[in-house]
Amino acid sequence: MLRFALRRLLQMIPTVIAVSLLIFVIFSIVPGSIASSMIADGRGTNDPKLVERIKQEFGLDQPVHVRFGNYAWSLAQFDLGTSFRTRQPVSSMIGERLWPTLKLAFAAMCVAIVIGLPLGFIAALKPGSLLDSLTMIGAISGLSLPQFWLGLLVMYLFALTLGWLPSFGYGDGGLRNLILPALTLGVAPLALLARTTRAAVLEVMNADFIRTARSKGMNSFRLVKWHVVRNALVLVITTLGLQFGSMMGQAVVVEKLFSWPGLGSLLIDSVGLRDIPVVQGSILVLVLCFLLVNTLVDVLYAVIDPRISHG
Amino acid sequence: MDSAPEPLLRVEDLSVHFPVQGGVFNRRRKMLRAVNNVSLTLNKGECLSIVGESGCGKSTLALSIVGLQAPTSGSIHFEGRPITGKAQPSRIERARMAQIVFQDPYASLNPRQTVFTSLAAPLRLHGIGNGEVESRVEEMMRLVGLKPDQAKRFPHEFSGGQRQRIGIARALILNPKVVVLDEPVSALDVSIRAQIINLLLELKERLRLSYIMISHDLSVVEHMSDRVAVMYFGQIVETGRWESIFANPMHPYTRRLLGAIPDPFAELSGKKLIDEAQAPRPPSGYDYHPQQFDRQDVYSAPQPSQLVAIAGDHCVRLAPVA
Amino acid sequence: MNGALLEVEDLRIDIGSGESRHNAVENISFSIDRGETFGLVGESGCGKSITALATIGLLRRPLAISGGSIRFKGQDLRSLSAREMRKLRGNRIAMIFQEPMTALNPLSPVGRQIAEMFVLHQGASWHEAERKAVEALASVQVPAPDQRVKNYPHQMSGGMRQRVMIAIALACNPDLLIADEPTTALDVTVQAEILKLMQELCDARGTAVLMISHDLGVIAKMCRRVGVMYAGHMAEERAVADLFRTPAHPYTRGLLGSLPRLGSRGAHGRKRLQEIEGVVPSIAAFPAGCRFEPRCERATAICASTQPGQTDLGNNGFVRCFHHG
Amino acid sequence: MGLRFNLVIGGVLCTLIIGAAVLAPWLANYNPIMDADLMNAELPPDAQFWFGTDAQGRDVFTRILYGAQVSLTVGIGSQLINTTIGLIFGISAGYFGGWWDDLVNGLTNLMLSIPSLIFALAIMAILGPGLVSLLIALGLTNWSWTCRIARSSTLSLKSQGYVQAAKTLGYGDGRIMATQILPNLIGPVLVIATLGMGDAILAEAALSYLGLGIRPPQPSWGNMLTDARELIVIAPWAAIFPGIAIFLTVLGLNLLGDGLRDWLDPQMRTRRA
Amino acid sequence: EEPRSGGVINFVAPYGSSFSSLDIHASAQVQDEFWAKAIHRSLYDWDANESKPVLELATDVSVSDDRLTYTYKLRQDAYFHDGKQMTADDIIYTYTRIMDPAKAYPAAQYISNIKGATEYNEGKAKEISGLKKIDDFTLEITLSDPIDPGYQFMPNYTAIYPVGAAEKEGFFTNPVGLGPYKFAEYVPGSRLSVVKNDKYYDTGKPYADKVNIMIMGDASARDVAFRNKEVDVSVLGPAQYVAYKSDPELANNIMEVAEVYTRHVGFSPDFKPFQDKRVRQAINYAIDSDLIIKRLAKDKAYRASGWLPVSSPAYDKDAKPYPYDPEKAKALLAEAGYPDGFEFELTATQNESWGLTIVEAIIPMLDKVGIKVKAKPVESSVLSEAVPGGDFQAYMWSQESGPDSLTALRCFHSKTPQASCNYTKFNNPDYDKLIEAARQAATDDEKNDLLRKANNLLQEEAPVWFFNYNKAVMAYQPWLHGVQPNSQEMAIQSYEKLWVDDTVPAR
Ligand SMILES: Nc1ncnc2c1ncn2[C@@H]1O[C@H](COP(=O)(O)OP(=O)(O)OP(=O)(O)O)[C@@H](O)[C@H]1O
Ligand SMILES: Nc1ncnc2c1ncn2[C@@H]1O[C@H](COP(=O)(O)OP(=O)(O)OP(=O)(O)O)[C@@H](O)[C@H]1O
Ligand SMILES: [Mg+2]
Ligand SMILES: [Mg+2]
Repeated sequence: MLRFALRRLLQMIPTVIAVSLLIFVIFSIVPGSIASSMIADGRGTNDPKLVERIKQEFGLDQPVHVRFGNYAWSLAQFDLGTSFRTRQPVSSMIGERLWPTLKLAFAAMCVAIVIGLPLGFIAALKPGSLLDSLTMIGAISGLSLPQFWLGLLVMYLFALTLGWLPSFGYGDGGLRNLILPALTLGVAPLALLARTTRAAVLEVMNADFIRTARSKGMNSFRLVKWHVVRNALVLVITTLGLQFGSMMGQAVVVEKLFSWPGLGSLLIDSVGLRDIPVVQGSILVLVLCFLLVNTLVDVLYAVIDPRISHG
Repeated sequence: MDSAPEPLLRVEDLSVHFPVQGGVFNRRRKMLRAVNNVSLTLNKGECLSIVGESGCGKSTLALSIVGLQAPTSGSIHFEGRPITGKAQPSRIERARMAQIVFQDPYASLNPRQTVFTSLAAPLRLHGIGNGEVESRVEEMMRLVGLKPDQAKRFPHEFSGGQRQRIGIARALILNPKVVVLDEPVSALDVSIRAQIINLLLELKERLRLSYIMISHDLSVVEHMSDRVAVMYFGQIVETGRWESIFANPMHPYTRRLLGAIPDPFAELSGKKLIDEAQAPRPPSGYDYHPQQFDRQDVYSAPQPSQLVAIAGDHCVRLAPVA
Repeated sequence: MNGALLEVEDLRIDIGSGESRHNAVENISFSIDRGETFGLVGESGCGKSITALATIGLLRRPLAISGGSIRFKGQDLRSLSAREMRKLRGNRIAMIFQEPMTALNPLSPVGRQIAEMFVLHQGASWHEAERKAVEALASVQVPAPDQRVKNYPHQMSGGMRQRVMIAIALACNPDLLIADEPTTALDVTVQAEILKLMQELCDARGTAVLMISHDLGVIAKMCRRVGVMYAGHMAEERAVADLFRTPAHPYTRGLLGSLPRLGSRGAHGRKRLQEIEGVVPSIAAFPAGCRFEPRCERATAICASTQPGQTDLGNNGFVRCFHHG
Repeated sequence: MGLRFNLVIGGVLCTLIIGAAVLAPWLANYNPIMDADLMNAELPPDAQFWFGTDAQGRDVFTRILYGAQVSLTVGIGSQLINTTIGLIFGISAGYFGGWWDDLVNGLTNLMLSIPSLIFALAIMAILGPGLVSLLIALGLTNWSWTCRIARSSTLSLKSQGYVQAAKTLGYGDGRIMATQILPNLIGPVLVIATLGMGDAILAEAALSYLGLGIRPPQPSWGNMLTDARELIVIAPWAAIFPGIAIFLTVLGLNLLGDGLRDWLDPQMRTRRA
Repeated sequence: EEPRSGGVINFVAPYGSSFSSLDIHASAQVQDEFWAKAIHRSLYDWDANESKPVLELATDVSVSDDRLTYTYKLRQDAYFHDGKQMTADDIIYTYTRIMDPAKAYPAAQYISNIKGATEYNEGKAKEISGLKKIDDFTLEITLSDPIDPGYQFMPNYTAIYPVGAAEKEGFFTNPVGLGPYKFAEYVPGSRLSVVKNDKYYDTGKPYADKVNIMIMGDASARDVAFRNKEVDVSVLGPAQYVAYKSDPELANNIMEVAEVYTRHVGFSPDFKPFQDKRVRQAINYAIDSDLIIKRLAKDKAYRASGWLPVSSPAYDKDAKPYPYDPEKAKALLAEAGYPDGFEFELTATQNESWGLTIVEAIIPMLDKVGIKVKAKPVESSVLSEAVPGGDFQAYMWSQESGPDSLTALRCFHSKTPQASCNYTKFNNPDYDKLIEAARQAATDDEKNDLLRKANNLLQEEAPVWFFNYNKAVMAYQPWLHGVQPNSQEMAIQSYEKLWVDDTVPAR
């Protein structure tokens, strides 16, 4: 199992290299620069000398291939470079932001799992029932909402109208501030998970070995516990991992909306201000998170499904 | 007995090995030896049957013959001309040499094409004009016992037996010399089988076809074949004329196979095809080979052995005793 | 105790509901005595499996029993509650399925899947059940059973898996074993081994078997009596020897004639096989009268309009045909 | 939930939206851009302005109708690009295998590992806001699912009798891919594309929110929503109607996609992007 | 009412969703001024009520006759948060650091007017010659130009650090300054908290014990938070302005200020039609600016009657803006040879006050006189690259037009390069003369008079469409007092003057 995990970890390397190359290329041709972002809101005047000096300081006056060389070389040493804007090491800036993002993502995932999984299960065990129909209508609806719109709605509802929860921000890092953004971010994966689970359970329920189990004289409870759960999980777990990726992307919107101090808002700010090293670093870290989670999922998969680890 | 006529198809020392999946970081690639040094000949107008247990490489061999599977080593000659390796003819050319009929009548027809399209497209591909195409399709439909106007339909509108007829029609539409039949009746209902078997035999006579038939149903094999080759783990262990194989099976595997057939009439009359107590002894200096195989062994090379002629062209794979 | 172990009478199974309701199986009657092996043959889709599933109470939507009775040891199974039925199932009536590949849970070691039977029906602890599972595996002649119990299904060959299925089915010494094409997916040589094993085990335990197959050879080898099904009807039910010697139903006769017989080419030269023209009707388009009528060479007007009743042929056999003989 | 339900409701919703988009010039009473009368700004819904007016005094109903054109263009256009790329890569990779397959596989994994919204964001940053950029950005980001499905289906189709037969009959590889494999992929690919259209419309809204959407004054539901977001207290209709329009459209597409999937292949239920 | 000490203020930083770093010299974002204003002090400060720079860290200044040398008497009661007393060395250290040749600190633009600063920055000198320490509390600064140093040394970006601080480990995670509040905690991307500095030199201040500066870029989220009483202030956009004004609960606590930004559409001199003054004027006539201000900006702006904003000392109260007169516009266009109009591309950002929202409104208006406008939306950092680079036909922007009027109008001097701030490459000899004269003017009145004339000339020449000067609006909770009308940037408040009464909710 350890070998398997290691192998999967090693397989991440080419993807990471390719991603870093891709984002370097993209952001080396993006218009605008850190210098121009400084006067973007019309404050102050453009100081061409300052622009020159900034370019010099950050090596932006060098040709692309030299810059790429430097970038690749520092990456190889696990150095994400220095922020144009703050002159801090990118890694430390990301370090500060990573935990809130992960917290948010995992909280959203928890929302999705804790609600979506059982809902999908129940719906599948009583296909065609009212609960099933409601769950599925709800799930499809959940997948059809623009996220920032939903965020605004919950904000108005839970914070403004009901006054139960703070509407924004990180607070002291506690649960109260986490709930609304996590809910907003979690709705789509929740809906998807409920659907996937339902489909997976239905598929398993139709499998031949379930018929075998029934022929043993098992009641439904044991049938589900002994034979359905694990098999359905195998089918669900992949969705979970992939969902994590698109959630990392959606986090950008949700973090911005809720002023959540995560990697997503750092990324958006940095794109706007053309703080390229931070942009590159943030994307790389997001991708890395995604890959790690999916590696974890693969390992989990292998733990649950002996066919993978033995094969 | 001097210069034997060149057989229609000659398979020589053919091996097909499959690399077993290994990742980018897993350099150690195992080889699954699906077919090992198989040599066969098929004469004109003959039906050669290949029998053997599941996974022994029958289909792989068949696919190599029709050019769907590149051999790892060895060669195949058609009318004396090599059709593997460098001298390989183009697909178009090859299409007129050998065609194949598949086991599963449901998967063997494109569900999105009408039967007419399935039959006509290859004709057009081979440069046959429109007018002729239609008459050829019509003729072929009749030949396999279907009504020509049924050609307008889609495969799902046909029963399994009818689909198999269409599959046969498609295989024959280019007038190939050799037809490979990969378990042509095993997926069919019992009451339909006889129709297809009769049809195949009829067509063979009428069109002077040569068959290579793969089957695990020995009663069908006996009924249809001229010669039989028994395959076991990628190798041919016994081959000969059908009379000789069914009357005097030599190799332990052949005997086991024959002994295992549940034949209703034999079953009821208490007659046994094989007297297992009376296994014929191999000629001196040889032993049967291979006797026992482990599933793992498909990855390693078999021990040295050879096909030894017992009587006429009845050969058995034997290993020299050390 | 007298009377048959299993008596199925006029069983009727419908498929779908409302508009799209069709009859799948009708007028199925047969009985199995204790320790007897009863065979059911017929082509694919004729209703063998659903008959078997109905017997063990596992029909699921859209299929449902719509008539007739199934009596097991004199008790009408249709009147039992779900709970009572579960007690019987696996314990007194067990079943083996066709596909050994998919009939076992791929994520559970085979030992556990056998052990479940002891936990379910004998109230054994898991520990005890696992121990018994080793014995059960040994009884189906799996070598090194104490190692094999830990294996997952994908680590076993088809034959081995089918042995595991047999071990599960026979774990609680059931009175009736339903074997739905237990060897169709296997090689002939493996099939012979499995059939032999089944025969030995059932004989030793006095287990009655309902053997389903489309292979007449298997039926002839295993069974004393056989029912021939065609398109949801029982065409003919006979002692095996009678059936092969004097097939009564035109379908049975056609079937036997269409089989190439081993050795006959050697003796008589190659003869053209007898054909049954046409194809099996689809479930939505069963003929109103005799279901074999469209393909039958002896068919007359009455065949098209009226369903033939059972004609007794003696020796506990019957045929459903106006023109049998 | 019955298969009918999904298909019917989804189909009705989608037909309505397409109808709205196509018939916009006839259904709308105003010009979506030029009929801006600031004197009429932020009027609540009434007989004249069915959905009220926005901050510019433009008829929200009119703009939603024209916005449907943009949303559908974004949805359909980006999916056309996605599907084409996905099919070309997926079929060829599955069919030829070998190093090309490895390469395509690597590329798909790469695309999957970058959250698509972020990738689209990056492309939009290069190209600048606008419909064409949006089509490119969304068209380049989500083809990996199509590619995966196409590849795996091709792998299984490749060994089907009729594809093999086509080879023995002398068909060239290109012809086989085009006539034997492609037609059999249409179903699943259509499903993915339908679901993808919904995702693209949502992505347009998200990108608009991040300031990288459609060029105003051209109305798109995303930029209408973004613009009206701050009006929600004083002119909620300007935000509510575009929100509902997005919701219903995406819902319709999702239902349709689901319905199609169930209808085409019950086995596909667990696979979902 | 007597200011009350104690309590916690929840302030907002509404201009983005993060701070750059805790090194204010390295920043150019207003967003960073929110915390810098709490922690740091610069040599001068802005007097919001008087609208002019005043001495902050010095008690007295004397000016040489050539108006180049300023001698500051520094205050002796200023202590850094770490207890060190502020001396002339700290200021010299700070200004030298800002000019660091190895770094490109944005703040350098304010310091570069000191004599020798540029040489030092380019590595040609070992120190800045214009900075001279007379004694610990006397500092002499020599400028290279006779300009008002108040504007130069006032920005928060030129905050004074203690000597050697920036080289010390941990300074930028725990910054030390002279301000009324001490750094307490920073949650990147979310909040920065400061606590009262008991040793602040302005005795009795600050009042509140703690200030939390919440980073809240999203206006609607801010709105919810404000209504939810989670934050004490909120900067309002036009829509919210209307909503708050009409809400009896909120209407009483709104502070409005004329800020020093001029929103305009600049015309490229390289685009043929715009070379004709009549075309530029026609556009000014063709747009109903008042209507836009009223309906779109919701009166959250002042109609522009030239370049200099309302709060500018040189603002001409009698100047009339271009009236809305489409007929005249058409006539002018016809005169200029464009009777059928023409088409141009207008580069603008997403901004609701000076971006696409406005562009959307002028498209139909210009359409009526035959001018077709194609909007070209860009990100703000792209706009600010395109405009100085001359890569536009027309652009819409908001440009700082104060607080120093001379600096603002010098942007239209022909010698000012386009890359700097003469984005429309304005070139008018009469105008240049007026500016030169204003530079040399002896008194403020004389200077303002000249600037007024220049401003009016600019209006006549119409290098831009004069849209509006923004009105900043800040809502504050009823318990918050001491909010100042800071025309330079409304949201940047002197925290030490803010206090909360006892109705503040518990925090
Ligand atoms: N493309 C392939 N890649 C890897 N292994 C293959 C491939 N094709 C066949 N094999 C393996 O080669 C062996 C022989 O396969 P083949 O299909 O020829 O058997 P067969 O005799 O036709 O069996 P059956 O009677 O079940 O059809 C099997 O173990 C099979 O798994
Ligand atoms: N779950 C189901 N849903 C719909 N139709 C079914 C279902 N199960 C069986 N049927 C139909 O009922 C009929 C009888 O099926 P059954 O499985 O009993 O046939 P069989 O005789 O066992 O065939 P085979 O030899 O192929 O196993 C068939 O026509 C089949 O299509
Ligand atoms: Mg095969
Ligand atoms: Mg069956």
